Amino acid sequence: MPLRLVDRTKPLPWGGFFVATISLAAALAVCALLLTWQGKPGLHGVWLLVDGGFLHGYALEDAVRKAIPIFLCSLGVALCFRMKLWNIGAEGQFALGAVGATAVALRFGHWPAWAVLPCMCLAGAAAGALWALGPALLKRRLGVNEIITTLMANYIGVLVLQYLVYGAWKDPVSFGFPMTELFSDAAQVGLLPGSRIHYGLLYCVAAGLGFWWWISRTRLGFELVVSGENSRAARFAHMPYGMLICLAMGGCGALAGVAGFLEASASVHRLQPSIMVGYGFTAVVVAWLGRLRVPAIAAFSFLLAGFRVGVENLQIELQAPAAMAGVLEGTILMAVLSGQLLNHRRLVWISRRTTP
Amino acid sequence: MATHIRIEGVSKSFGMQQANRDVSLDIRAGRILALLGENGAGKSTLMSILAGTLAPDSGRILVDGQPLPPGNPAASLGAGIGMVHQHFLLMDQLRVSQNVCLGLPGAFWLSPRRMAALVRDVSSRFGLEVDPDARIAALSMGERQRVEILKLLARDCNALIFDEPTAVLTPGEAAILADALCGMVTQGKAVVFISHKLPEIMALAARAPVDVAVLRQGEVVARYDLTTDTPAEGELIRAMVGREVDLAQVERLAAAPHVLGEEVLVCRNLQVPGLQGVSLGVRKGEIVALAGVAGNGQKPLVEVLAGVQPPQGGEVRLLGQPWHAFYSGEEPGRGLVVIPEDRRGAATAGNLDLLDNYLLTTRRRYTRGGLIDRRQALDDLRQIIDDFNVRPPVPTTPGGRLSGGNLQKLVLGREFSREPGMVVAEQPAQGLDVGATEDVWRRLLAMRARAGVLLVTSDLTEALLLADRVLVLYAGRIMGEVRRGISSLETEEARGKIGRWMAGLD
Amino acid sequence: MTPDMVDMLAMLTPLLAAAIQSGAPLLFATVGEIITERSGTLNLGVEGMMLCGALAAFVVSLGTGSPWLGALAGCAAGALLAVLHGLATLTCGGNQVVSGLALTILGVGLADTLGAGHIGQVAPGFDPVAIPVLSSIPVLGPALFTQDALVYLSFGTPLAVWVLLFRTRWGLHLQAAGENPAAARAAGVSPLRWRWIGILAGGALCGLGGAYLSLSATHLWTTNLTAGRGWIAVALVIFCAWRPQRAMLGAYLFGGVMALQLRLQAMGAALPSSLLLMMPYAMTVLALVAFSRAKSRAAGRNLPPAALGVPLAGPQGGEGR
Amino acid sequence: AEDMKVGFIYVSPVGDAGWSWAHDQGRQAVDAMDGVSTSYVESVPEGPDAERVIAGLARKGHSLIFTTSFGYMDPTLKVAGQFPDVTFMHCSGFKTGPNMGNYFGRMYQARYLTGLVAGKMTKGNIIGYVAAFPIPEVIRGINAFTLGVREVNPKAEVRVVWTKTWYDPALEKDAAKSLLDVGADVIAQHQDSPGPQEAAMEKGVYSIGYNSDMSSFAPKAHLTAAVWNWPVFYTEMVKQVQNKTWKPEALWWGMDTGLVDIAPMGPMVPQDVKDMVEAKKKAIIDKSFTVFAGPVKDQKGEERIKAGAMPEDKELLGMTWFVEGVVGSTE
Ligand SMILES: Nc1ncnc2c1ncn2[C@@H]1O[C@H](COP(=O)(O)OP(=O)(O)OP(=O)(O)O)[C@@H](O)[C@H]1O
Ligand SMILES: Nc1ncnc2c1ncn2[C@@H]1O[C@H](COP(=O)(O)OP(=O)(O)OP(=O)(O)O)[C@@H](O)[C@H]1O
Ligand SMILES: [Mg+2]
Ligand SMILES: [Mg+2]
Repeated sequence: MPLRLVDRTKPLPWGGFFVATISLAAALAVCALLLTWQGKPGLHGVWLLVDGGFLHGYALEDAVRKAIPIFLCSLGVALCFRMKLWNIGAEGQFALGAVGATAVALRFGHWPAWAVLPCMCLAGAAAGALWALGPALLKRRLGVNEIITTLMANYIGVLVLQYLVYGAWKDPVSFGFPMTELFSDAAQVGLLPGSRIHYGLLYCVAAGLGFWWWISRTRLGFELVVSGENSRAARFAHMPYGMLICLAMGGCGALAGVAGFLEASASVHRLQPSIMVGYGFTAVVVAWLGRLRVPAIAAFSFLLAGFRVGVENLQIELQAPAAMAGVLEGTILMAVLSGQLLNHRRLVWISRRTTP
Repeated sequence: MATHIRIEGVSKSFGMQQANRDVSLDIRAGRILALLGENGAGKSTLMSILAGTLAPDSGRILVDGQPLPPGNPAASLGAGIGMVHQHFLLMDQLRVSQNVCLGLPGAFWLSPRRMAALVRDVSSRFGLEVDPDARIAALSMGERQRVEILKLLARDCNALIFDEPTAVLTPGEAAILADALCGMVTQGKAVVFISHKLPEIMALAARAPVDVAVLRQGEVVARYDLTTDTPAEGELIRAMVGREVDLAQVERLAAAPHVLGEEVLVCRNLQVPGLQGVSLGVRKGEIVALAGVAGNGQKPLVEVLAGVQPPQGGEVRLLGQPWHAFYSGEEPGRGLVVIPEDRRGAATAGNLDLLDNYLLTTRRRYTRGGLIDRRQALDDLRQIIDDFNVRPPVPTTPGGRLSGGNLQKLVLGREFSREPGMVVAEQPAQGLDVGATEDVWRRLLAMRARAGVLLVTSDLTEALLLADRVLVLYAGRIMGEVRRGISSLETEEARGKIGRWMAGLD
Repeated sequence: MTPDMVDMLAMLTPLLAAAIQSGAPLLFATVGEIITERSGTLNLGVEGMMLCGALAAFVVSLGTGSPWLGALAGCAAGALLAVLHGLATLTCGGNQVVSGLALTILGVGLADTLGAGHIGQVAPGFDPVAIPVLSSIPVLGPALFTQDALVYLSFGTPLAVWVLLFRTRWGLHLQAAGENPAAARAAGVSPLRWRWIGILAGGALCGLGGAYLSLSATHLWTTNLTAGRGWIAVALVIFCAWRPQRAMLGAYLFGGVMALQLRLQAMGAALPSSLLLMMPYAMTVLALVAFSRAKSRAAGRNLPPAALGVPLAGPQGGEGR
Repeated sequence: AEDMKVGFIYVSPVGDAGWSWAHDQGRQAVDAMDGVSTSYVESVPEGPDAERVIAGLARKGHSLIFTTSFGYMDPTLKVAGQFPDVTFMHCSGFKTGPNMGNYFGRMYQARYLTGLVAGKMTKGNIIGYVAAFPIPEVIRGINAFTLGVREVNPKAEVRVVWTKTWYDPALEKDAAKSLLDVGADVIAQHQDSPGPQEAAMEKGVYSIGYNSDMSSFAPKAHLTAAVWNWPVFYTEMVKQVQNKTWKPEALWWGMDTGLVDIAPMGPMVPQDVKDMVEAKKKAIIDKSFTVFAGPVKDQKGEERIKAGAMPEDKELLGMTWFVEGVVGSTE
């Protein structure tokens, strides 16, 4: 075959953006075909998807709201992956973060907002961090693989949350339904003036900038990156490897915990079992797709959130089954992922006789 | 069957880097082809093309007149061409027998017993003993190399390529290898032998027909037939590196009088797994060589000294401080630098650029209030790149792209810039070409003015050339010591004594 | 024997049987993922492959009336989905983690979309067959040898895979692709081909695990029939340290504790159900910790394949390390 | 004129043959009405996503929206505030607003009747009950069922296993098997899958279904089932909105409306049992019998509903304790 893939000497400038756009277009085309095959108008479906996710003020607001927890969890996961720690436990850490924040909200809800909200945020972050520290310590002390511990901690975390909302924290006036009482006004994170987006967006901005600054400017951040790239070299350079494991995992837990706090306080205004909708795994996807870089993570969080919102439009208008959402999302992910190939390679026409 | 391999006009480039440029060579049965050239000359690339693990951009290879399909290792193996790669290609977690049997044609079912029997059979035929049931990870470098050779012998390869096989071997092991090579040649096999050590090649030439080809910047710049030509060593070196390299000067430097200062390293009865009570001392101003076959406790010793692993018994004082005090506090390990054997694994990170690799151990110097001052670091790095002639001189190059020699230069520059009082250098010249080796040796000697140097090496020549004292490590124990001046280090007697100690004989 | 002990023994047999049954789908999937990971590829799409396998098995069994054809279709569906993973990671060099997770999302979505019409139907499945003589061994017999065909297959699979991996040339080639692809290449073994084989074989076994759910465990198809079992399988691969024979231990431990907590509830244990439900997950971690302690004694074992997750260098790619 | 657009949101896929499936039967009946068209969104998690979807339906011109899971209560209330011209109906909750009502069915009445059947059919006096989550709706059903069982068979006990999932056929089947292992010979369920039915049939004992007639899954085991019949309710509501007679009320429809019922009893149920159950059903419909009429004791033997007292709906809605005869914990 005269067509061959050849490594590029340097990656395309703007290539990531370019390639992502092309792959996205390709993925949407595949989606249109799938819809047509399901007996629905394909192109119109894709239009509905984009329209419902990105092309209205309320759609954009919804997408941003949905992107906030995804972004925070992804950032945390990216922190771990920077250190080659396979933390897939953002889900459980998110749950515990929500639990921690709720504990404060239920106990100190009568405090003024300026007092209770920071405490909730801290409690959420601390609870999430603690939940992540278990696997971190097991790894550090006993070398237990963190994939398995964080995965199992997800299930246990969800059950802890259930235990509380089905038991001690059940709202006395909810007729026994598993939910805590509504948070007091002070314990609810408010909306940005003139919009339906809550202040969580500012948390994201702060977290994103902080992450970038910490990784690229501070010594500890540098040590974390090096430890991830080559742990043996890090040890020879006297980097605090064990401490960094705990720091990365704890940092991830804290970020996921803050996401849990925001979701409970700003979106649901209470704790209930359905607060988790798989943000943990989404975070892993987003972190890797964004190659662990903050702007890309933000972009992919927003994109994925927008598509999730848009899919609902598709459902309402076309009565497409909910499972189609998974098909669309999976296709988009696969296409964007495979498209990154073109970032590093190019297709060339090779004839045997000439040398390049 | 006499094989005749012809390399015809082979070119190969990696991106901008032209590794081979229109190379033509003949490899004949019953002869050794010695391939010389400085680091990055393209020796490994050329041989990988022959072995089929790389495909050439142009040109072809003829085996007995038949063109070999390019980039097809199976075809190369089928044509009887096998290669012992510079970086061993072994499955570390599997057993010797499994490594040897990988890819061997034969029965579908593999029983461990039969595989082991096969390995035993081949290894006894060629006098290369290895435990077939051992896992590679547990083997020394020399044993691993034997496994690599067994892999080829088990396939009855007619052309065997050895890419810097002696870089990791002790003199004794190297001698065994030389015997094996000569044996193979007399059995009618063709051998390609890549080395930076000219004496080895000369020694081989005395026992077997040897051709020499010198590569420089991807091109063949000189050829000799050592059965008829007798080029001077200096001529070969000039062909390789394009300049004079005078080792005698290094020798003079080493012998020059120098004053000794305080003790910078003291080990008394040091105990860790792999070491059985090692006692040694190094003073400022001297180079102490710790000679020994790799795998006799060097790794744990270096790890203890580097602060990677705590001592479990005995006493270690570094720069006057006990180990635990030295490796704790604000700046652990200040004043001691380690140049580990494993450049890529322990001294650098391949995906990070040169600047970050530079910061790896010097980061504390550029830290203000927890933040790293990268601008200042970049200036200093440029200076070092200049001083040590690191190629390419681009701070944004990923460390992994550098050749071994250039990487080592970066590491040396980085570590020496830390103004150490104590240097632990493990195999600092391993795999480096003559020019680079001389450079490293000079810099180590220059270091004596400021620091004490512990040179951990398995290269006896290096030890005898540079060191004031040579200690021999065997099975985790110090076997004995030879001093410069008292009994002249250069004598055959000292060599013999050290060689015996290295083999565990008294 | 006191009546109590008779009671306990009487509980033991069904408990064992339940452990084996709920362990069986995990066992197939775990062994499948072991093959894939041994060949050097991480495939987190187990859940998706299982679900697609379950649907294909159900539909084919329903259509043809033959559960065996169904099981075969389950394998094919799992392998078919795995092809996508191969294309994304091997052909396009994409990140294995993203691709695997995308595969889960896609597989679950596909199966639920395509299977919507089959909910509420009952397909012919595998029914228990007692093996003469063996099934009359006290306590163990009824638990081990009064099972259905897929369960018997699940006994054999880890053993067969063990033999294939460790006693055949193919196994060595596959392991080489996962341990050191450059070494495999130099030895004339194509790591690309064996990684493909690893991915496909793994996918097929995951599909079979799904088929167990729709043909043996139940004879139904419903949305999300796998309910997270794929993830447990991914965890069990690490738990059993990439050894097929230990997969039995992991799968039966997990299945057994799950069955045990249900029985504790049924016997009226006065513990909150949340706590009981945590048991299987907590036990897995505890067992792993116990193993790790033993491991630190026999250092250097229980390591993942050295090149797991490491992408193959392209056809041009250099010597490798 | 334009069709009236009616929207539904479901917590699980409509194909699940369970709760959402039952509601979707109702939606289809509405869709068949003249001048009415419907749309639905399935698998909507209860929380912020729900709010968005409900608002989306309202924005797209749906004038009547049914939200069919408890967790949609607050989102529905919130969106109802934003869209005062749209009518909202929330299922299984307790909040109302000017344009929002709530509704539910007295499924416990049907549960009681199935309990009568189970109590008559058990031989070992142990009845298994596979249940999803310990929420009042489920607990109430278990209690009513147990009251029915003990009415005809005071020696029988009902053992409960929680699965903490609405939908995991294999796990539910395992849960049923665990109950069979401790001697249960009738299996009832508050789960959406027929997994427990299969377990009962394989063991050769009896089962009682839920949501819809599950006899096709276990023809030899299936005694009867407590079933939902949503079309009657949804068509009525649409008519009320069309006629502008709709009021924001809390509706709790019972057997008299046909919203809840039991499936036809299987051939293995003796005629006298069938007759007895039919008689009780009539009594419930004509309100001469009330399921939770006192005295009702809890597991500890404490009298929770005083003798002669009629339970209030509020008490029933918030029921978190088990009646005497249930073995298990509500935690
Ligand atoms: N995989 C690769 N990708 C990019 N460049 C490469 C690769 N392999 C080799 N090179 C470059 O090709 C040139 C020749 O390398 P090669 O390994 O053949 O040198 P060598 O003669 O074997 O050197 P040494 O004596 O250090 O082993 C070097 O400049 C090297 O950096
Ligand atoms: N000398 C040998 N050569 C080749 N294969 C072997 C040899 N010895 C053992 N094996 C096989 O290789 C496989 C992997 O060996 P390993 O020791 O890693 O696992 P294992 O012994 O099966 O594990 P476990 O510790 O659970 O018993 C084993 O199945 C073993 O039978
Ligand atoms: Mg080389
Ligand atoms: Mg109509």
